[in-house]
Amino acid sequence: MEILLSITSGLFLFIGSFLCISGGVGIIRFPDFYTRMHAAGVTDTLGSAMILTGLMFQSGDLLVFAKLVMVLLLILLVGPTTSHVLAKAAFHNGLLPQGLNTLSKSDDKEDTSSNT
Amino acid sequence: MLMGLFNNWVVIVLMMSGLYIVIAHGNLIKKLVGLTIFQTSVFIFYISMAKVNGGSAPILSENISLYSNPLPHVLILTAIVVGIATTALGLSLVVRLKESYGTIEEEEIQRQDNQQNQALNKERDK
Amino acid sequence: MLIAATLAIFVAMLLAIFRGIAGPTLYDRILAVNMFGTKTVLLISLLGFVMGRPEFLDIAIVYALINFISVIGVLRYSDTDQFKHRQSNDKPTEKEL
Amino acid sequence: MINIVLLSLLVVIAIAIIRMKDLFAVVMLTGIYGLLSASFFVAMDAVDVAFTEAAVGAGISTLLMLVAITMTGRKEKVTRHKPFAALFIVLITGGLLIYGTLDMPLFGSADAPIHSHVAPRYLNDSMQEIGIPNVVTSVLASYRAFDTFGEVVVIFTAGIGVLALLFVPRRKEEDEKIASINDSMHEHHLVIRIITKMLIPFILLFALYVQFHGDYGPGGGFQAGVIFSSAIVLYTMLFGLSTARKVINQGFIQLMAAFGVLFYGCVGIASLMNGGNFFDYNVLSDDPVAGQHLGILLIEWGVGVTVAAIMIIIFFSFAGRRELQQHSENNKNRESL
Amino acid sequence: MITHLPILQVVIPLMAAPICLILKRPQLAWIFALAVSGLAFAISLVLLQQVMVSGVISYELGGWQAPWGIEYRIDQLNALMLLIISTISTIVLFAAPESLDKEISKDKHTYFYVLYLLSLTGMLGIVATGDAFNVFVFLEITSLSAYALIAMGKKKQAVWASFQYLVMGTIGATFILIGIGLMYQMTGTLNMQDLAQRLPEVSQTRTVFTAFAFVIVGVCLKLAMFPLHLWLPNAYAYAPSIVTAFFSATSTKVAIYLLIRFTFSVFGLSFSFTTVPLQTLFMTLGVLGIFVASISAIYQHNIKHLFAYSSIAQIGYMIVGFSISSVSGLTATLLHLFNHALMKSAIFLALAAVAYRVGNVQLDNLKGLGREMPWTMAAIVIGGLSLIGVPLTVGFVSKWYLLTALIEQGWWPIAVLILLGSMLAVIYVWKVVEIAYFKESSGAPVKEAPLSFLIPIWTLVIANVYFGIDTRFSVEIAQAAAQSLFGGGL
Repeated sequence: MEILLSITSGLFLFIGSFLCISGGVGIIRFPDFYTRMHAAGVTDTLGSAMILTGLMFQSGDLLVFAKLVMVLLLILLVGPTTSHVLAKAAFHNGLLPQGLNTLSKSDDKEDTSSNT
Repeated sequence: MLMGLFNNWVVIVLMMSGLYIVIAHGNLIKKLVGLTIFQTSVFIFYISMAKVNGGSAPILSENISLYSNPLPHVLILTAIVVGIATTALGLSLVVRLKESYGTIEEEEIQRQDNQQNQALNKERDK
Repeated sequence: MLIAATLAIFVAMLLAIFRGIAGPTLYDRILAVNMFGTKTVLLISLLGFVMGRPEFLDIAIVYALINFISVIGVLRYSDTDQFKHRQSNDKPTEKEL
Repeated sequence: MINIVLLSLLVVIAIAIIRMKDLFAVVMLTGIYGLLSASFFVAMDAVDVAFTEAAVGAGISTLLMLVAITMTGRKEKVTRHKPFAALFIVLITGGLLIYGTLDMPLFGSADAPIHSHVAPRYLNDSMQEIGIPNVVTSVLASYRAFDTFGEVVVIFTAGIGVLALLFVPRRKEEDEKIASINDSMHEHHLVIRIITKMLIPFILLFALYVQFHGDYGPGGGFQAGVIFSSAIVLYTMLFGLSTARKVINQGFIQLMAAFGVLFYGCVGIASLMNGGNFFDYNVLSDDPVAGQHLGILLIEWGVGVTVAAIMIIIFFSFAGRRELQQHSENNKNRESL
Repeated sequence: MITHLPILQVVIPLMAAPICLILKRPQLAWIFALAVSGLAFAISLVLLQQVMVSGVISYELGGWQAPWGIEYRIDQLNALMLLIISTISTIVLFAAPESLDKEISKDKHTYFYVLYLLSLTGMLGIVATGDAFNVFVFLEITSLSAYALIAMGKKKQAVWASFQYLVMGTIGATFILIGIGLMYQMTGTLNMQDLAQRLPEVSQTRTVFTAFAFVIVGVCLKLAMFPLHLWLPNAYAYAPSIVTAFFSATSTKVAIYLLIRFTFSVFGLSFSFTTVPLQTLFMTLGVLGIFVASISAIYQHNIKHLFAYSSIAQIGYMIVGFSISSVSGLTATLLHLFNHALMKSAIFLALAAVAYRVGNVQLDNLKGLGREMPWTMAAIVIGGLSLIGVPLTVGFVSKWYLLTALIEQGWWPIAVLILLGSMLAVIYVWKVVEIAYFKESSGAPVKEAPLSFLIPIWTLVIANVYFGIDTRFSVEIAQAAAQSLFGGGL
């Protein structure tokens, strides 16, 4: 039983770590904000969930387990929300995906001129 | 020996980069950031001296015998509060400065003050 | 395995810091900070287990909360006129000076 | 090992902060700096400190800096004066410090003077004398209760100072006018409003948990106060300052801040009345340990109330000043049109 | 209750601050603050009397024994400092409402009184405590309230001066924090007396040397000692007049107290003056400070600036006395501490009266004031004479003691330099006198200051003259304090 638990936990931790690193690579390598946001947002939530689940197998104590569940719930609630708000705010404030840059240039100019 | 002191040296580098920002940068917000870094590094210094190898957090528990020193923790709790208090007050000063001088660059503020003084002096000479 | 996961988190943190430093837009930085915050939550949880005292998960909860609040704060206060329609590497407009 | 990694990350960030000109990025990095140092504190077993640093360094102070830069502008001027003089001073100070480290006890060695003189008593006897497992709390709230009192007064001073500098009394009608132009970015952010509404009760509850659990785990009045105030701050950010002011008005919150300090002090006065020294909790009850429990519980409440009130005051002052600025700017724009 | 006086001394003004905030009405807050400050004054008198009779008083906070808990420890030096601070605070507060009416908007008066009480608390706390870290905490209470108080001045330069002070002050405080940390690391204790016992064992280590350097530099930043004085003139000149009067008499004095406490009591005489070449360094800086500051004072157009520079010069005298490191030298420093508090608060209060009537304190606007405000200007003149060190004023007494202490050690050249420095004081004081009495008034005539100014000003002036003639009280305490510092630590 012990072994089974630790193996499962290790597996979860491994997947979580992998996801975290791949998210990190994604946030560096991807070309523009929205793609990076995609990399970070997805892996963050799933990676955290995996690692926390992995830890749950090792918790042993009910209180610790409960706290881990709480952290997990928080991350599941907050992570996607922030990603959503971030993307929305970026889009509203005139940041466009890479392919649309040419279009945004002219838009930008008009906007700033009307602003000042 | 080297490893035992390495921690302290890194902390000193951190402190000094904070101090450098305070002295060398003219932007007032940046100065405050520098102060924050300086103070935080001092906290790190205190906390790292409290650590005992193999020790555990100073919350008593039955199956643990070696704890880290709790006293620096207490001191730093107080110091953190002092830090945030200073930052808040400093920021409100910066906001007021921006309102009255229209800038938060040290040099420009100084220049405006000097100009005003010169104007006063000229008046006096007349 | 715990150690390996901790190391993985460190690597991810480092990459997030790079993105935070490199920018280029405001939102990249916010993203980096957010990701960094999540990684810190994980790091704290892991450290608790590595050091054998997992009951300190309260700190991780605080981190998650604070992280959320500061990201909201950043978004709320980056939404002013002077930040709009401009990427962070542009030259400052006259208005700002 | 972990500490070395964390420290080198800190150095990277410190250097990046020196080089950066975009204040927004600098503030973001400062937030990361706070988070990282808090992780370092966890690795150094200082869980209470980590708790506080996370809430303060990464949360409140970053937020305040952000509000400030929205009022003061975002770019640092490129001119950097007297870098050599600064470098000179820094090198001398740093050199002196490094010179001073040479005779220091090595990192982590258990036979350093600080582990053998005053501290052992806290670790060995606090259980009998005070009876709570978190030694940091017992030192903070009983052995060195006066320092903590000073700490509360420091934060109180800062709050009053910020008020004295930024507070602008407003009339009702003016207030409504300003509120109407209150930027309504989050009008259309339905998702975040709902999530926040779900989270706020949880945060408040968690603050209470931290307040009471401080005796047994990391936490205590200060942390609880900060967390409590952060819930209010969150509410203010999403629903506007004037809405929040309706819930918590200025007079009330000032009263609470003053009340917390007085409450803390009154615990000391009570021990004077009962024949002990100031902050001697042993005399508060027939049983010394029960007296200590009571004393610590009460003063933690004093701390929590003051800290929460002052943090809210500080945030409100900044946000209020900002609204006022926007209001006058809008007026100016209207006139120029 | 009598045994609890040391803590009541600090806690009463502390608790009064939030009560002031609750009272809300400025008038009430003022009366309350005044009453509390008077109470603190009474307590400090009783404490001084107790200390002079029965020696050191120790008070254990929380009932915990000294190195584990925080200890309040009152000896002659502390008692003297407590008396100076609470006296000046009470007298200055008398004139506050009128002065504030002109300088600060009405709705901030309550905050002013709260902050004033807090800074009073901070100073009393620094002085009364016997715990090194507690010093840092109370230092920050004083500093934070000082930043806010200074920034309340009506000119925009006040905010800038306050910011500069904040940066310097925070660096100073953090240096002190580093120093305390290093000391703690070598000894494992924070209690000053315990430190004094345990430091000699490790005094040869480089760490203790560094700790000493950091504490001293940090204190000197707060002290505005000569090369680190740049924040002071503007802070004093642009702060509200009441604040200037209070701080000029107390805040640098508290820093001097810290300097004396750390060098003499904590690190010990032999370490401070034999291991470290503190004597030569401080002697040089002190004399240089006297000259540089006095000469800058001569060139000022704002009288508050002028007297602020004079304060830096006077700090120079105290530093010289301190660096002699003999009983008589220290007596001179302590005497000057006491006397300078009397004269500077009198002068700055008189300037507050001038600002109340004239609106500003530019030198040019003083023309003819000698006839229009005779009592106020007479106070400035007597204060000025005291600064120079004319016989029958307190300034003479402390300079006399300083010179005898120097000559005792055979340091003639320094004594001559100090006399020369006093000559410079003649020049800048004369500048004020000349304009006030020998120039025709240009603007509309102004009335004499109201009684609420004149009473506190003249109380101080009379004290100036009284202690210049009857030196028994001040000299006795100063000597007792100096001797206790030399007679084996705390």
